[in-house]
Amino acid sequence: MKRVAVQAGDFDVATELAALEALGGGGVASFTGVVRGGGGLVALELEHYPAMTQAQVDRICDEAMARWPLLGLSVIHRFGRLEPGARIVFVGTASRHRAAALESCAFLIDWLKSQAPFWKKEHFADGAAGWVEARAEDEAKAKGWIG
Amino acid sequence: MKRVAVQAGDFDVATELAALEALGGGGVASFTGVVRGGGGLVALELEHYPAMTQAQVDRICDEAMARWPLLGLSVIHRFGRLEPGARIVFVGTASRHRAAALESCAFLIDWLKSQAPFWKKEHFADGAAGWVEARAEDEAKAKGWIG
Amino acid sequence: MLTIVYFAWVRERIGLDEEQVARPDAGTSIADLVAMLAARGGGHAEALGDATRLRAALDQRFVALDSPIGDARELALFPPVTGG
Amino acid sequence: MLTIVYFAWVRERIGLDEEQVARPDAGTSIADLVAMLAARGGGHAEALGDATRLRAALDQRFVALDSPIGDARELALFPPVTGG
Repeated sequence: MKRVAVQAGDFDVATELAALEALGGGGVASFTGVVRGGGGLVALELEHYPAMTQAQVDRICDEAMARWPLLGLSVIHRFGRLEPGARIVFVGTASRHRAAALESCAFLIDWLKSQAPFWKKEHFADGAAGWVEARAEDEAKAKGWIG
Repeated sequence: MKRVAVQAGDFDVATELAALEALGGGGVASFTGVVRGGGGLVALELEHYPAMTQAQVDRICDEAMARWPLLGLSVIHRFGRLEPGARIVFVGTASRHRAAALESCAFLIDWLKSQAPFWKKEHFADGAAGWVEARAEDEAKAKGWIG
Repeated sequence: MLTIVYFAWVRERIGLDEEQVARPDAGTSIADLVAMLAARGGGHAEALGDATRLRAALDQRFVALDSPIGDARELALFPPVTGG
Repeated sequence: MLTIVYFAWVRERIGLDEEQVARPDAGTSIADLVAMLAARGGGHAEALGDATRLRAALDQRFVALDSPIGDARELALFPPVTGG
Protein backbone atom coordinates (compact mmCIF):
# COMPACT_ATOMS: atom_id res chain seq x y z
CA MET A 1 0.00 0.00 0.00
CA LYS A 2 1.35 3.39 -0.99
CA ARG A 3 -0.80 6.44 -0.45
CA VAL A 4 0.51 9.87 -1.42
CA ALA A 5 -1.64 12.98 -1.21
CA VAL A 6 -0.79 16.65 -1.69
CA GLN A 7 -3.94 18.53 -0.82
CA ALA A 8 -5.39 21.75 0.59
CA GLY A 9 -7.86 20.03 2.90
CA ASP A 10 -7.35 18.45 6.30
CA PHE A 11 -7.03 14.70 6.73
CA ASP A 12 -8.09 12.18 9.34
CA VAL A 13 -5.13 10.63 11.13
CA ALA A 14 -7.26 7.80 12.56
CA THR A 15 -8.35 6.73 9.07
CA GLU A 16 -4.75 6.68 7.84
CA LEU A 17 -3.54 4.71 10.85
CA ALA A 18 -6.41 2.22 10.64
CA ALA A 19 -5.50 1.46 7.01
CA LEU A 20 -1.87 0.89 8.03
CA GLU A 21 -2.82 -1.26 11.04
CA ALA A 22 -5.04 -3.38 8.79
CA LEU A 23 -2.02 -4.44 6.71
CA GLY A 24 -1.18 -6.94 9.44
CA GLY A 25 2.44 -5.96 9.88
CA GLY A 26 2.24 -5.56 13.61
CA GLY A 27 3.96 -2.18 13.78
CA VAL A 28 2.75 1.23 12.65
CA ALA A 29 4.79 4.40 13.13
CA SER A 30 3.61 7.92 12.41
CA PHE A 31 4.63 11.52 12.52
CA THR A 32 2.17 14.41 12.36
CA GLY A 33 3.29 18.00 11.91
CA VAL A 34 1.04 20.74 13.27
CA VAL A 35 1.26 24.53 12.81
CA ARG A 36 2.85 26.00 15.93
CA GLY A 37 1.35 29.21 17.26
CA GLY A 38 3.01 31.88 19.36
CA GLY A 39 4.79 35.13 18.53
CA GLY A 40 1.59 36.58 17.10
CA LEU A 41 1.39 34.06 14.27
CA VAL A 42 -2.07 34.01 12.74
CA ALA A 43 -1.46 31.74 9.77
CA LEU A 44 1.07 29.84 7.76
CA GLU A 45 0.78 29.93 3.99
CA LEU A 46 2.23 26.91 2.21
CA GLU A 47 3.18 27.30 -1.42
CA HIS A 48 4.35 24.36 -3.50
CA TYR A 49 5.46 23.44 -7.01
CA PRO A 50 2.51 21.36 -8.18
CA ALA A 51 4.18 19.91 -11.27
CA MET A 52 6.96 18.59 -9.07
CA THR A 53 5.49 17.79 -5.66
CA GLN A 54 3.41 14.69 -6.25
CA ALA A 55 6.05 13.05 -8.47
CA GLN A 56 8.85 13.80 -6.01
CA VAL A 57 6.93 12.56 -2.97
CA ASP A 58 5.97 9.48 -4.93
CA ARG A 59 9.59 8.83 -5.82
CA ILE A 60 10.84 9.18 -2.23
CA CYS A 61 8.10 6.82 -1.07
CA ASP A 62 9.34 4.23 -3.57
CA GLU A 63 12.85 4.77 -2.22
CA ALA A 64 11.65 4.18 1.36
CA MET A 65 9.85 1.02 0.29
CA ALA A 66 13.01 -0.23 -1.41
CA ARG A 67 15.19 0.57 1.58
CA TRP A 68 13.00 -0.82 4.39
CA PRO A 69 10.72 -3.89 4.49
CA LEU A 70 7.48 -1.90 4.58
CA LEU A 71 3.99 -3.24 4.07
CA GLY A 72 2.67 0.20 3.41
CA LEU A 73 3.04 3.91 3.86
CA SER A 74 0.92 6.99 3.75
CA VAL A 75 2.23 10.51 3.15
CA ILE A 76 0.00 13.57 3.16
CA HIS A 77 1.19 17.15 2.78
CA ARG A 78 -1.16 20.11 2.80
CA PHE A 79 -0.75 23.45 1.05
CA GLY A 80 -2.54 26.78 1.27
CA ARG A 81 -3.41 28.84 4.35
CA LEU A 82 -3.19 26.98 7.67
CA GLU A 83 -3.87 28.36 11.13
CA PRO A 84 -2.08 27.42 14.37
CA GLY A 85 -3.15 23.97 15.48
CA ALA A 86 -3.86 22.79 11.94
CA ARG A 87 -2.14 19.64 10.71
CA ILE A 88 0.38 20.28 7.90
CA VAL A 89 1.92 16.91 7.21
CA PHE A 90 1.48 13.24 8.04
CA VAL A 91 3.75 10.25 7.51
CA GLY A 92 2.65 6.76 8.48
CA THR A 93 4.53 3.52 7.88
CA ALA A 94 3.70 -0.13 8.54
CA SER A 95 6.15 -2.98 8.90
CA ARG A 96 6.71 -6.29 10.65
CA HIS A 97 9.80 -4.66 12.14
CA ARG A 98 9.35 -1.72 14.48
CA ALA A 99 12.79 -0.30 13.64
CA ALA A 100 11.90 -0.32 9.93
CA ALA A 101 8.62 1.47 10.62
CA LEU A 102 10.25 4.09 12.84
CA GLU A 103 13.35 4.68 10.72
CA SER A 104 11.45 4.98 7.45
CA CYS A 105 9.04 7.39 9.12
CA ALA A 106 11.98 9.55 10.26
CA PHE A 107 13.54 9.33 6.79
CA LEU A 108 10.34 10.47 5.08
CA ILE A 109 9.64 13.39 7.40
CA ASP A 110 13.26 14.53 7.17
CA TRP A 111 12.98 14.43 3.39
CA LEU A 112 9.67 16.31 3.37
CA LYS A 113 11.11 18.97 5.67
CA SER A 114 14.26 19.47 3.65
CA GLN A 115 13.72 18.36 0.06
CA ALA A 116 10.07 18.57 -0.88
CA PRO A 117 9.25 21.67 -2.95
CA PHE A 118 7.22 23.52 -0.32
CA TRP A 119 7.74 27.01 1.04
CA LYS A 120 6.21 28.48 4.17
CA LYS A 121 5.22 32.09 4.71
CA GLU A 122 4.31 33.31 8.18
CA HIS A 123 1.53 35.87 8.68
CA PHE A 124 1.42 37.77 11.95
CA ALA A 125 -1.35 39.58 13.82
CA ASP A 126 0.26 42.99 13.18
CA GLY A 127 0.04 42.45 9.43
CA ALA A 128 3.72 41.55 9.00
CA ALA A 129 4.56 38.51 6.91
CA GLY A 130 7.75 36.74 5.96
CA TRP A 131 9.06 33.61 4.33
CA VAL A 132 10.53 31.01 6.67
CA GLU A 133 14.26 30.55 6.14
CA ALA A 134 15.55 27.03 5.53
CA ARG A 135 17.62 25.67 8.38
CA ALA A 136 21.13 24.69 7.34
CA GLU A 137 20.67 21.61 9.54
CA ASP A 138 17.76 20.43 7.40
CA GLU A 139 19.66 20.88 4.15
CA ALA A 140 22.62 18.96 5.60
CA LYS A 141 20.43 16.18 6.98
CA ALA A 142 18.72 15.65 3.64
CA LYS A 143 22.05 15.30 1.89
CA GLY A 144 23.14 12.70 4.42
CA TRP A 145 20.07 10.59 3.82
CA ILE A 146 19.84 10.95 0.09
CA GLY A 147 23.55 10.37 -0.46
CA MET B 1 1.48 15.87 29.95
CA LYS B 2 2.32 12.32 30.92
CA ARG B 3 -0.27 9.63 30.41
CA VAL B 4 0.52 6.03 31.36
CA ALA B 5 -2.08 3.28 31.18
CA VAL B 6 -1.78 -0.48 31.65
CA GLN B 7 -5.20 -1.85 30.84
CA ALA B 8 -7.13 -4.81 29.47
CA GLY B 9 -9.37 -2.74 27.20
CA ASP B 10 -8.68 -1.24 23.80
CA PHE B 11 -7.80 2.42 23.35
CA ASP B 12 -8.52 5.09 20.77
CA VAL B 13 -5.40 6.17 18.92
CA ALA B 14 -7.10 9.29 17.53
CA THR B 15 -7.95 10.50 21.05
CA GLU B 16 -4.37 10.00 22.20
CA LEU B 17 -2.93 11.77 19.16
CA ALA B 18 -5.39 14.66 19.42
CA ALA B 19 -4.30 15.28 23.04
CA LEU B 20 -0.65 15.30 21.95
CA GLU B 21 -1.31 17.57 18.95
CA ALA B 22 -3.15 20.00 21.24
CA LEU B 23 0.03 20.59 23.26
CA GLY B 24 1.19 22.96 20.52
CA GLY B 25 4.61 21.43 20.01
CA GLY B 26 4.29 21.07 16.28
CA GLY B 27 5.47 17.46 16.08
CA VAL B 28 3.79 14.28 17.24
CA ALA B 29 5.32 10.83 16.73
CA SER B 30 3.63 7.54 17.47
CA PHE B 31 4.09 3.82 17.35
CA THR B 32 1.23 1.33 17.55
CA GLY B 33 1.80 -2.39 17.98
CA VAL B 34 -0.86 -4.73 16.66
CA VAL B 35 -1.22 -8.53 17.11
CA ARG B 36 0.08 -10.21 13.97
CA GLY B 37 -1.92 -13.15 12.66
CA GLY B 38 -0.71 -16.02 10.52
CA GLY B 39 0.58 -19.52 11.32
CA GLY B 40 -2.78 -20.45 12.80
CA LEU B 41 -2.55 -17.94 15.64
CA VAL B 42 -5.95 -17.38 17.22
CA ALA B 43 -4.94 -15.23 20.19
CA LEU B 44 -2.11 -13.75 22.14
CA GLU B 45 -2.34 -13.80 25.92
CA LEU B 46 -0.43 -11.05 27.68
CA GLU B 47 0.53 -11.59 31.29
CA HIS B 48 2.16 -8.86 33.35
CA TYR B 49 3.46 -8.14 36.83
CA PRO B 50 0.88 -5.65 38.06
CA ALA B 51 2.81 -4.47 41.12
CA MET B 52 5.72 -3.58 38.87
CA THR B 53 4.33 -2.55 35.49
CA GLN B 54 2.75 0.82 36.12
CA ALA B 55 5.64 2.05 38.29
CA GLN B 56 8.26 0.89 35.78
CA VAL B 57 6.50 2.41 32.78
CA ASP B 58 6.06 5.59 34.76
CA ARG B 59 9.76 5.69 35.59
CA ILE B 60 10.85 5.15 31.98
CA CYS B 61 8.48 7.91 30.87
CA ASP B 62 10.15 10.27 33.33
CA GLU B 63 13.51 9.22 31.93
CA ALA B 64 12.34 9.98 28.37
CA MET B 65 11.06 13.39 29.47
CA ALA B 66 14.40 14.14 31.12
CA ARG B 67 16.38 13.02 28.08
CA TRP B 68 14.38 14.74 25.32
CA PRO B 69 12.59 18.12 25.25
CA LEU B 70 9.08 16.63 25.22
CA LEU B 71 5.84 18.49 25.79
CA GLY B 72 4.02 15.28 26.49
CA LEU B 73 3.82 11.57 26.03
CA SER B 74 1.27 8.83 26.18
CA VAL B 75 2.05 5.16 26.75
CA ILE B 76 -0.61 2.47 26.78
CA HIS B 77 0.02 -1.26 27.14
CA ARG B 78 -2.75 -3.83 27.14
CA PHE B 79 -2.82 -7.19 28.90
CA GLY B 80 -5.11 -10.22 28.71
CA ARG B 81 -6.33 -12.11 25.64
CA LEU B 82 -5.90 -10.28 22.33
CA GLU B 83 -6.84 -11.54 18.88
CA PRO B 84 -4.99 -10.86 15.61
CA GLY B 85 -5.54 -7.28 14.52
CA ALA B 86 -6.00 -6.02 18.09
CA ARG B 87 -3.80 -3.18 19.29
CA ILE B 88 -1.34 -4.20 22.04
CA VAL B 89 0.70 -1.11 22.71
CA PHE B 90 0.80 2.59 21.88
CA VAL B 91 3.51 5.19 22.37
CA GLY B 92 2.93 8.81 21.42
CA THR B 93 5.28 11.74 21.98
CA ALA B 94 5.00 15.47 21.33
CA SER B 95 7.85 17.92 20.93
CA ARG B 96 8.86 21.11 19.16
CA HIS B 97 11.66 19.03 17.60
CA ARG B 98 10.72 16.20 15.28
CA ALA B 99 13.92 14.28 16.05
CA ALA B 100 13.11 14.42 19.78
CA ALA B 101 9.58 13.14 19.16
CA LEU B 102 10.77 10.31 16.91
CA GLU B 103 13.78 9.26 18.98
CA SER B 104 11.91 9.25 22.28
CA CYS B 105 9.13 7.23 20.65
CA ALA B 106 11.70 4.66 19.46
CA PHE B 107 13.33 4.63 22.90
CA LEU B 108 10.03 3.98 24.67
CA ILE B 109 8.85 1.21 22.37
CA ASP B 110 12.28 -0.47 22.53
CA TRP B 111 12.08 -0.34 26.30
CA LEU B 112 8.53 -1.70 26.40
CA LYS B 113 9.51 -4.54 24.06
CA SER B 114 12.58 -5.52 26.01
CA GLN B 115 12.28 -4.34 29.62
CA ALA B 116 8.66 -4.00 30.62
CA PRO B 117 7.41 -6.94 32.72
CA PHE B 118 5.07 -8.45 30.11
CA TRP B 119 5.03 -11.98 28.74
CA LYS B 120 3.24 -13.19 25.63
CA LYS B 121 1.70 -16.60 25.11
CA GLU B 122 0.55 -17.67 21.66
CA HIS B 123 -2.60 -19.76 21.22
CA PHE B 124 -3.05 -21.63 17.94
CA ALA B 125 -6.09 -22.98 16.12
CA ASP B 126 -5.00 -26.60 16.74
CA GLY B 127 -5.05 -26.03 20.49
CA ALA B 128 -1.29 -25.71 20.86
CA ALA B 129 0.05 -22.84 22.94
CA GLY B 130 3.49 -21.58 23.81
CA TRP B 131 5.27 -18.67 25.41
CA VAL B 132 7.09 -16.31 23.06
CA GLU B 133 10.86 -16.43 23.51
CA ALA B 134 12.67 -13.14 24.08
CA ARG B 135 14.86 -12.09 21.19
CA ALA B 136 18.51 -11.65 22.14
CA GLU B 137 18.47 -8.54 19.95
CA ASP B 138 15.81 -6.94 22.15
CA GLU B 139 17.69 -7.67 25.35
CA ALA B 140 20.87 -6.21 23.84
CA LYS B 141 19.10 -3.13 22.49
CA ALA B 142 17.56 -2.34 25.85
CA LYS B 143 20.93 -2.51 27.54
CA GLY B 144 22.35 -0.09 24.98
CA TRP B 145 19.64 2.46 25.63
CA ILE B 146 19.42 2.11 29.38
CA GLY B 147 23.19 2.19 29.86
CA MET C 1 8.85 -15.00 55.35
CA LEU C 2 9.65 -14.03 51.78
CA THR C 3 6.98 -13.82 49.09
CA ILE C 4 7.97 -15.29 45.73
CA VAL C 5 5.86 -14.48 42.68
CA TYR C 6 6.10 -16.38 39.41
CA PHE C 7 5.17 -15.39 35.87
CA ALA C 8 4.67 -16.97 32.45
CA TRP C 9 6.01 -20.52 32.06
CA VAL C 10 7.74 -20.36 35.44
CA ARG C 11 4.31 -19.86 37.02
CA GLU C 12 2.74 -22.58 34.87
CA ARG C 13 5.40 -25.19 35.60
CA ILE C 14 5.36 -24.55 39.34
CA GLY C 15 1.57 -24.39 39.32
CA LEU C 16 1.48 -21.39 41.65
CA ASP C 17 1.17 -17.62 41.19
CA GLU C 18 3.04 -17.04 44.39
CA GLU C 19 4.23 -18.72 47.55
CA GLN C 20 5.80 -17.87 50.90
CA VAL C 21 9.15 -19.34 51.88
CA ALA C 22 11.19 -19.08 55.04
CA ARG C 23 13.36 -15.98 54.75
CA PRO C 24 16.94 -16.99 53.90
CA ASP C 25 19.97 -15.21 55.35
CA ALA C 26 20.25 -11.72 53.90
CA GLY C 27 23.48 -12.64 52.12
CA THR C 28 21.86 -15.51 50.22
CA SER C 29 21.80 -14.76 46.49
CA ILE C 30 18.73 -15.21 44.33
CA ALA C 31 20.65 -17.92 42.45
CA ASP C 32 21.30 -19.81 45.70
CA LEU C 33 17.60 -19.64 46.62
CA VAL C 34 16.60 -20.73 43.10
CA ALA C 35 18.88 -23.77 43.44
CA MET C 36 17.32 -24.66 46.81
CA LEU C 37 13.81 -24.37 45.36
CA ALA C 38 14.75 -26.43 42.28
CA ALA C 39 16.04 -29.14 44.63
CA ARG C 40 12.42 -29.69 45.75
CA GLY C 41 11.95 -31.51 42.45
CA GLY C 42 8.65 -31.69 40.54
CA GLY C 43 7.36 -28.44 39.04
CA HIS C 44 9.98 -26.43 40.90
CA ALA C 45 12.78 -28.43 39.31
CA GLU C 46 11.15 -28.08 35.91
CA ALA C 47 10.71 -24.34 36.22
CA LEU C 48 13.88 -23.38 38.06
CA GLY C 49 16.38 -26.07 37.04
CA ASP C 50 18.09 -23.92 34.41
CA ALA C 51 18.82 -20.55 36.02
CA THR C 52 20.25 -19.13 32.77
CA ARG C 53 16.67 -19.00 31.45
CA LEU C 54 15.43 -16.94 34.41
CA ARG C 55 15.29 -13.27 35.22
CA ALA C 56 14.45 -11.76 38.61
CA ALA C 57 13.16 -8.70 40.39
CA LEU C 58 13.44 -7.77 44.07
CA ASP C 59 10.65 -5.54 45.36
CA GLN C 60 9.66 -4.79 41.74
CA ARG C 61 13.13 -3.85 40.51
CA PHE C 62 15.01 -5.96 37.97
CA VAL C 63 18.20 -7.36 39.48
CA ALA C 64 20.87 -9.86 38.45
CA LEU C 65 20.48 -13.42 39.73
CA ASP C 66 23.66 -13.16 41.78
CA SER C 67 22.19 -10.29 43.84
CA PRO C 68 21.75 -10.93 47.57
CA ILE C 69 18.12 -11.10 48.67
CA GLY C 70 18.83 -8.75 51.57
CA ASP C 71 15.68 -7.52 53.26
CA ALA C 72 13.48 -7.58 50.17
CA ARG C 73 9.84 -8.46 50.77
CA GLU C 74 9.03 -9.79 47.32
CA LEU C 75 11.10 -11.80 44.88
CA ALA C 76 9.80 -12.31 41.35
CA LEU C 77 11.08 -15.07 39.05
CA PHE C 78 10.20 -15.17 35.38
CA PRO C 79 11.55 -15.74 31.87
CA PRO C 80 13.01 -12.83 29.86
CA VAL C 81 10.21 -10.37 29.18
CA THR C 82 8.44 -10.27 25.80
CA GLY C 83 6.22 -7.21 26.00
CA GLY C 84 5.20 -4.67 23.40
CA MET D 1 11.53 29.41 -25.69
CA LEU D 2 12.23 28.33 -22.11
CA THR D 3 9.59 28.55 -19.37
CA ILE D 4 10.86 29.82 -16.04
CA VAL D 5 8.69 29.35 -12.94
CA TYR D 6 9.28 31.19 -9.69
CA PHE D 7 8.28 30.37 -6.13
CA ALA D 8 8.08 32.02 -2.69
CA TRP D 9 9.94 35.32 -2.36
CA VAL D 10 11.57 34.89 -5.76
CA ARG D 11 8.07 34.92 -7.27
CA GLU D 12 6.97 37.85 -5.11
CA ARG D 13 9.98 40.04 -5.90
CA ILE D 14 9.79 39.40 -9.62
CA GLY D 15 6.03 39.81 -9.55
CA LEU D 16 5.44 36.86 -11.87
CA ASP D 17 4.57 33.19 -11.37
CA GLU D 18 6.27 32.32 -14.63
CA GLU D 19 7.65 33.80 -17.81
CA GLN D 20 9.00 32.71 -21.18
CA VAL D 21 12.53 33.65 -22.22
CA ALA D 22 14.47 33.09 -25.42
CA ARG D 23 16.15 29.71 -25.16
CA PRO D 24 19.84 30.17 -24.37
CA ASP D 25 22.56 27.94 -25.87
CA ALA D 26 22.32 24.43 -24.41
CA GLY D 27 25.68 24.87 -22.69
CA THR D 28 24.55 27.95 -20.76
CA SER D 29 24.43 27.22 -17.04
CA ILE D 30 21.51 28.14 -14.83
CA ALA D 31 23.84 30.53 -12.97
CA ASP D 32 24.71 32.29 -16.24
CA LEU D 33 21.03 32.69 -17.10
CA VAL D 34 20.25 33.92 -13.57
CA ALA D 35 22.97 36.57 -13.95
CA MET D 36 21.50 37.68 -17.30
CA LEU D 37 18.01 37.92 -15.79
CA ALA D 38 19.29 39.82 -12.74
CA ALA D 39 20.95 42.32 -15.11
CA ARG D 40 17.44 43.41 -16.18
CA GLY D 41 17.30 45.28 -12.87
CA GLY D 42 14.10 45.95 -10.89
CA GLY D 43 12.37 42.92 -9.37
CA HIS D 44 14.61 40.55 -11.27
CA ALA D 45 17.72 42.11 -9.73
CA GLU D 46 16.10 42.01 -6.29
CA ALA D 47 15.10 38.37 -6.61
CA LEU D 48 18.05 36.95 -8.48
CA GLY D 49 20.95 39.23 -7.51
CA ASP D 50 22.36 36.85 -4.91
CA ALA D 51 22.54 33.40 -6.53
CA THR D 52 23.80 31.79 -3.30
CA ARG D 53 20.26 32.20 -1.92
CA LEU D 54 18.68 30.36 -4.85
CA ARG D 55 17.95 26.76 -5.65
CA ALA D 56 16.84 25.38 -9.01
CA ALA D 57 15.06 22.54 -10.75
CA LEU D 58 15.13 21.58 -14.43
CA ASP D 59 12.02 19.80 -15.67
CA GLN D 60 10.98 19.19 -12.03
CA ARG D 61 14.31 17.75 -10.88
CA PHE D 62 16.53 19.54 -8.37
CA VAL D 63 19.88 20.46 -9.94
CA ALA D 64 22.91 22.53 -8.95
CA LEU D 65 23.05 26.11 -10.25
CA ASP D 66 26.11 25.37 -12.36
CA SER D 67 24.19 22.76 -14.37
CA PRO D 68 23.78 23.45 -18.10
CA ILE D 69 20.20 24.17 -19.14
CA GLY D 70 20.50 21.74 -22.05
CA ASP D 71 17.17 20.99 -23.68
CA ALA D 72 15.07 21.39 -20.55
CA ARG D 73 11.58 22.80 -21.10
CA GLU D 74 11.03 24.23 -17.62
CA LEU D 75 13.43 25.92 -15.24
CA ALA D 76 12.28 26.62 -11.68
CA LEU D 77 14.01 29.15 -9.42
CA PHE D 78 13.21 29.38 -5.72
CA PRO D 79 14.68 29.76 -2.24
CA PRO D 80 15.72 26.66 -0.25
CA VAL D 81 12.60 24.64 0.50
CA THR D 82 10.91 24.81 3.92
CA GLY D 83 8.25 22.12 3.78
CA GLY D 84 6.91 19.76 6.43
